[in-house]
Amino acid sequence: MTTHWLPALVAIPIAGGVLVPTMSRRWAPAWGFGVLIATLGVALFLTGLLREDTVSYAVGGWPPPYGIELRFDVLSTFAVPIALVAALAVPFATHSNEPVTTPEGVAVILVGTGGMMGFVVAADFFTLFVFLEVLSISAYGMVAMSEERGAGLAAFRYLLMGTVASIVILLSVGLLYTLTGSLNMADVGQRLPDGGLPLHLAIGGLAAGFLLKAAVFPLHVWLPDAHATAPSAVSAILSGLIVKMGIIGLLRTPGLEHLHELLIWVGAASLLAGALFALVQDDLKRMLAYSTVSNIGLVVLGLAVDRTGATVHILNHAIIKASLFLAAGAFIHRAGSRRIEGTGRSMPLTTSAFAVGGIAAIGIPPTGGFTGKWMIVLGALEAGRWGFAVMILLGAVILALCYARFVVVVAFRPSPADREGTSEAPLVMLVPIFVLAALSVGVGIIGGPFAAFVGK
Amino acid sequence: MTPLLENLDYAATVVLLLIGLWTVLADSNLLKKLMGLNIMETAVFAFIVTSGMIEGGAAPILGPDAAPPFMAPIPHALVLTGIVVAVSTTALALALLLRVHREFGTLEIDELRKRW
Amino acid sequence: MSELFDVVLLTLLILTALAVARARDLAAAAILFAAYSLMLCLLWLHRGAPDVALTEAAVGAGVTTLLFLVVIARTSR
Amino acid sequence: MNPRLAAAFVTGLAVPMLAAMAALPRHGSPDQPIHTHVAREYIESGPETGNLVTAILLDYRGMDTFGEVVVIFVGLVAVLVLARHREPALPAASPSPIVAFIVRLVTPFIALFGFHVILSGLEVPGGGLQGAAILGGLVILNGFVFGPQHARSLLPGRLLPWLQGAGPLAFLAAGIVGGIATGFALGYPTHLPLLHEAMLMGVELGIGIGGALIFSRLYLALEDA
Amino acid sequence: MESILFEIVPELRLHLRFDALGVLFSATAGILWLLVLPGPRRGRRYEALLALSFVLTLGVGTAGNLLTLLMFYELLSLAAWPLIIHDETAEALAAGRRYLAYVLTGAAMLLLGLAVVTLAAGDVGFGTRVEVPALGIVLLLAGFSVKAALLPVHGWVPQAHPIAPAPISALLSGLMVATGSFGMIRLIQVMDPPPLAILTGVSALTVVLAGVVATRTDHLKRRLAWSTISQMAYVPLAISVLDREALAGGIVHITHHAFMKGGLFLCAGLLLHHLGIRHVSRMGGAARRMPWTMGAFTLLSLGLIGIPPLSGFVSKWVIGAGMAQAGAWIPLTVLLTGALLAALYLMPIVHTAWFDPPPSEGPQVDPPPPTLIPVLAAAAITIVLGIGAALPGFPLALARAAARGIGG
Repeated sequence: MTTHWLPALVAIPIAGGVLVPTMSRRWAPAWGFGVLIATLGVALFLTGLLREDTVSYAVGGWPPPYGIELRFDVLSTFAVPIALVAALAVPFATHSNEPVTTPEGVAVILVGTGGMMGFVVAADFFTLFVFLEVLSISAYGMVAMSEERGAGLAAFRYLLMGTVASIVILLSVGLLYTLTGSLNMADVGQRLPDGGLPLHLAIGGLAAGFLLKAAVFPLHVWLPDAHATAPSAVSAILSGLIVKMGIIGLLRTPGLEHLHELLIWVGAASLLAGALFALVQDDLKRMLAYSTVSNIGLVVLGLAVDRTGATVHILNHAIIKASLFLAAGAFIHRAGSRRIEGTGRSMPLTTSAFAVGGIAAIGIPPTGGFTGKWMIVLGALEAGRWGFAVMILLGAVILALCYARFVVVVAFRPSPADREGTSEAPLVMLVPIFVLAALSVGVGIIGGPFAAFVGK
Repeated sequence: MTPLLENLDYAATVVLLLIGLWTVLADSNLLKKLMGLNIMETAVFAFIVTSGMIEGGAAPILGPDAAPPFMAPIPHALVLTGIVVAVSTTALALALLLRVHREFGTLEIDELRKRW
Repeated sequence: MSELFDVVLLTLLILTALAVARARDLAAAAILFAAYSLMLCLLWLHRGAPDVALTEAAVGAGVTTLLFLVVIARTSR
Repeated sequence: MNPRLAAAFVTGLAVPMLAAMAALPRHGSPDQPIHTHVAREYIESGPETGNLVTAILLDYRGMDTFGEVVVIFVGLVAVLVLARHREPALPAASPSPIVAFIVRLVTPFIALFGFHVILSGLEVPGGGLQGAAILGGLVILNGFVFGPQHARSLLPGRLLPWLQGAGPLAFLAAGIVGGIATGFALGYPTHLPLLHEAMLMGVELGIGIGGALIFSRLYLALEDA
Repeated sequence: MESILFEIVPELRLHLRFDALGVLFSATAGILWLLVLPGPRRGRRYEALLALSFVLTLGVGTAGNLLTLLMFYELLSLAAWPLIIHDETAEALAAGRRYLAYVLTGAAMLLLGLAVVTLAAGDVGFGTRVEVPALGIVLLLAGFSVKAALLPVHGWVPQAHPIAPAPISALLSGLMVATGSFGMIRLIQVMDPPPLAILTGVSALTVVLAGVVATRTDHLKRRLAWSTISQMAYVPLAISVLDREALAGGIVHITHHAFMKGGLFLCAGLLLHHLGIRHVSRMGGAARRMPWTMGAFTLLSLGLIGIPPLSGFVSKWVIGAGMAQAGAWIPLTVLLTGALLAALYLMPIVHTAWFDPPPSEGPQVDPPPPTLIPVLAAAAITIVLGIGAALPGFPLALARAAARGIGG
């Protein structure tokens, strides 16, 4: 089936982003929010269409493999959380004084969202690379939006490592093109030679590049500084969405089964390392960043044992991690600085949303985090990989202690004397937090049918 | 090793790529790292362009006197897009470097590690 | 496939890249980088890729190097 | 990472990569997949005359070029987000009269050449982006010689935010018009040659002007970041 | 009567089901929660979480399959954590961390066990028996024993009880620990467990050692905490005997123990609140100052020891009869030593409270009615359940009905 809404999914946010700089600072966030809600509508419509049949679109009228094909398949349903989190992040940021809601800031977010849309629907390796660059550059820009000293350096290190990854990915795409003569994913998949060093170099290169973009241990060193110094609204986009693009790229890599053994070990290492690093952090946003590394590790491990479980987990985790970062942002906003001890006392709603998000991040049954984790544990057991199943649960225990520690810091420590007057977060911050927290539980409750839909 | 002599062009691009990678990893100045990054990018573009070459091939410009065999045109289109991607990443990186310099006063890593 | 001219150009290219990597002074490195881009442009011109050569010259040697020089000027003062 | 360790890592990496390169199909051999699969289709059934690369850039793989134009736009916007600190640009040293004269003399010709490259992209090597780089380089040259304020005066004033997005906007227009004319976004209608030419020309101009303004603003943003 | 709810994971659905065991457990939870409600106001957060924990305990009671049971079980542990560290002292926070570490590791073991079981038998409902690999059952039993506070993993109980506010300690002892045993009973309801020598040994050891440590602990709440560990170990002991009558005794013991230990903790809370007494050694003459409270305390202690007319005796008698019937002599001796130890660590408290001279004369300071009534009610319930044990509809009857449903 083909529909004009598929290219529109990519065009709307980009058009919105291109037009934003012509507006005044007052109207930019409202315009951004409107464009993103429209994109969310298109994404939901396309997901509805997907139930009957995969939606594919030949750009320019040239049928694949000659022209570029856009394809809306199960992985592309990631467009829904992308549009949702981005749409909620823009109003959330109107309160922070950081330049997130200047016309240029909103343009970066909108074009970044467009880049992500293009990335998830591209069915052509080079188009995938180009939109990967669009979302990466907007990600580097997002990190640099913070007024904090050192944000520039964190953004530069992220850019350096991210671009090296992109270079390796482009080299691999070039190699695949040399080996198969075509760039269309399905076509390349069929024409792949069945072995040979160039093929392994290409697949290894793609995997390594995407693993770095997904901040999997040991290639994660850029993530903590970048996500901690970025403004909170933007950290939600970075940690919830942009890190997942690496995983979606990995899922698009042909011939991944050659690397299953590697993925299992790298995933398990990232799972444990992320959790242990998170345990020793004393800053909330750095802890959340390392918790992302841990959950991404779980997903990479899941890729090798139960692909559907991994896909379900990144979809749920996007919403969960976004709500956690927004809650953290609300605490920091009310505390006026990164020292957020005791701010939760006068912010019961935000604290409870943070607690629900924490429970979901750990993966306790009714919440979204459990569905994916459960399927991956089952997959690991079926594959006879007992050690890894135990590691997944151990990681969850460590993460639980991390989140508990910060619930204590936020809600059980006395707040310093000078900050008596803190009150609940403003409504424009609370609504996004609660929408995302409610969704992270709602997604969990419909876990079964949702996994069946993803597994189709 | 004889096939390597035939694919000398590919080998050259790999050498360029590795020189760039070495600069990115080893150089202590952030601006030099950025130059290393650009060298890596141009190396990959060189690889893609040479992969499209054909013996005695003419430029993919169809005209009255142009005769086949032609170079594969797709690599050229890819590299054109790649170069633009490279320049925009570099421009953003340079802007970030200016901010780093304004905040820390230096672009040398050893100094930066001390001051941050 | 590679005649003598190409081989010479390739080796020169690699030598320039090494020069850029080794150069300590930033301005010198930027100028060497421009030379590197122009040499790449020459290689592609000779190998029958005019579009790419023109782009590499205009964007690589032109805009990128100029931006490098601007930043070097602003950070050295 | 200290240089020796990096050198060891890089040489370690060299061995498998060079081996892989050796294992690739012989360089330049006509029967390798690149020449026998998609490329042959373009060469044989493609347009009879004109620059095949630009045809691919705009027609066959229009989405890539759309992405490319969006990339430089997002690069600019990200830099502008950063360049919020309006430090006064350093006053340019007054240029020697010879340089000033030559640049003032040459500028219009380079501008003309730039536009020529933009518009002639369909027939001869060149195209929107190459022209944009030339025009951008020209503005930067004037900035170097006469100072950023002079370079800014070369750019349009109120229309700048609109024109800097000319690239993506041109593609969006081509997408919609192509969608209506051929049923597929970014499709160039072969049955309406006049519209076909006009669309191609319009997109090339969009990329060229948009690109030139973006390169110039990137330079100006770096000047007073 | 049961209802199948959402399918939260492929092929596994949430499943609520009312059966004898579930009704008994939920009723006990309901009544104990009523006893615990009155008392000084402790802020919105406390009340909200108290209500949430109550709902979750009901969920544990009415869970229809293993997944739902584990879900409510884990959520209950997490909801109880902020209640335990309610006083926000450094000591409380440390105890809270220890509690979380224990409980979360237990939850991890349970989840692994659930995965193994689901792989073998799909959705494990509590209606039909299933064939399951031994590893799965061992993992599940180990997971439940963390909260049932069997010996190696009991560490969190003696630390969490003293620092938690009195009503929470009452709930912790009365019900939270009981959910562990409740889980074990649900397990053997559908799976035929592997040779239970380990379970018998561990629970026997727990009964004896915990009892001995209780006799030597001076801190009143900590002594009661050790007493909970010892008393609640009766249930796994009864399970391991695999006799229907002993199992019924174990089930009814959960209910009786909940009211008795809950009442005792409430008394301890009143003593601390009105007389500032924390340690048994300083309880001399407390009865003269607070006759009603100490009266209830004494009666509850007697019930706990197992003196005939009270409910404690009933549950021990039924368990003993079951063990004798199954010829399990060692568990029977352990049962009796447990009762003896109970006397050893409860009677001295009663003795010092009534007969030792009070350190300083003072007016009678019995607590105002709203906080006194729960304690007296607990004592009354102990008496009523004791005397009316054989009546239909009483816990014993329900327990026997539940035990009949369980094979083995």
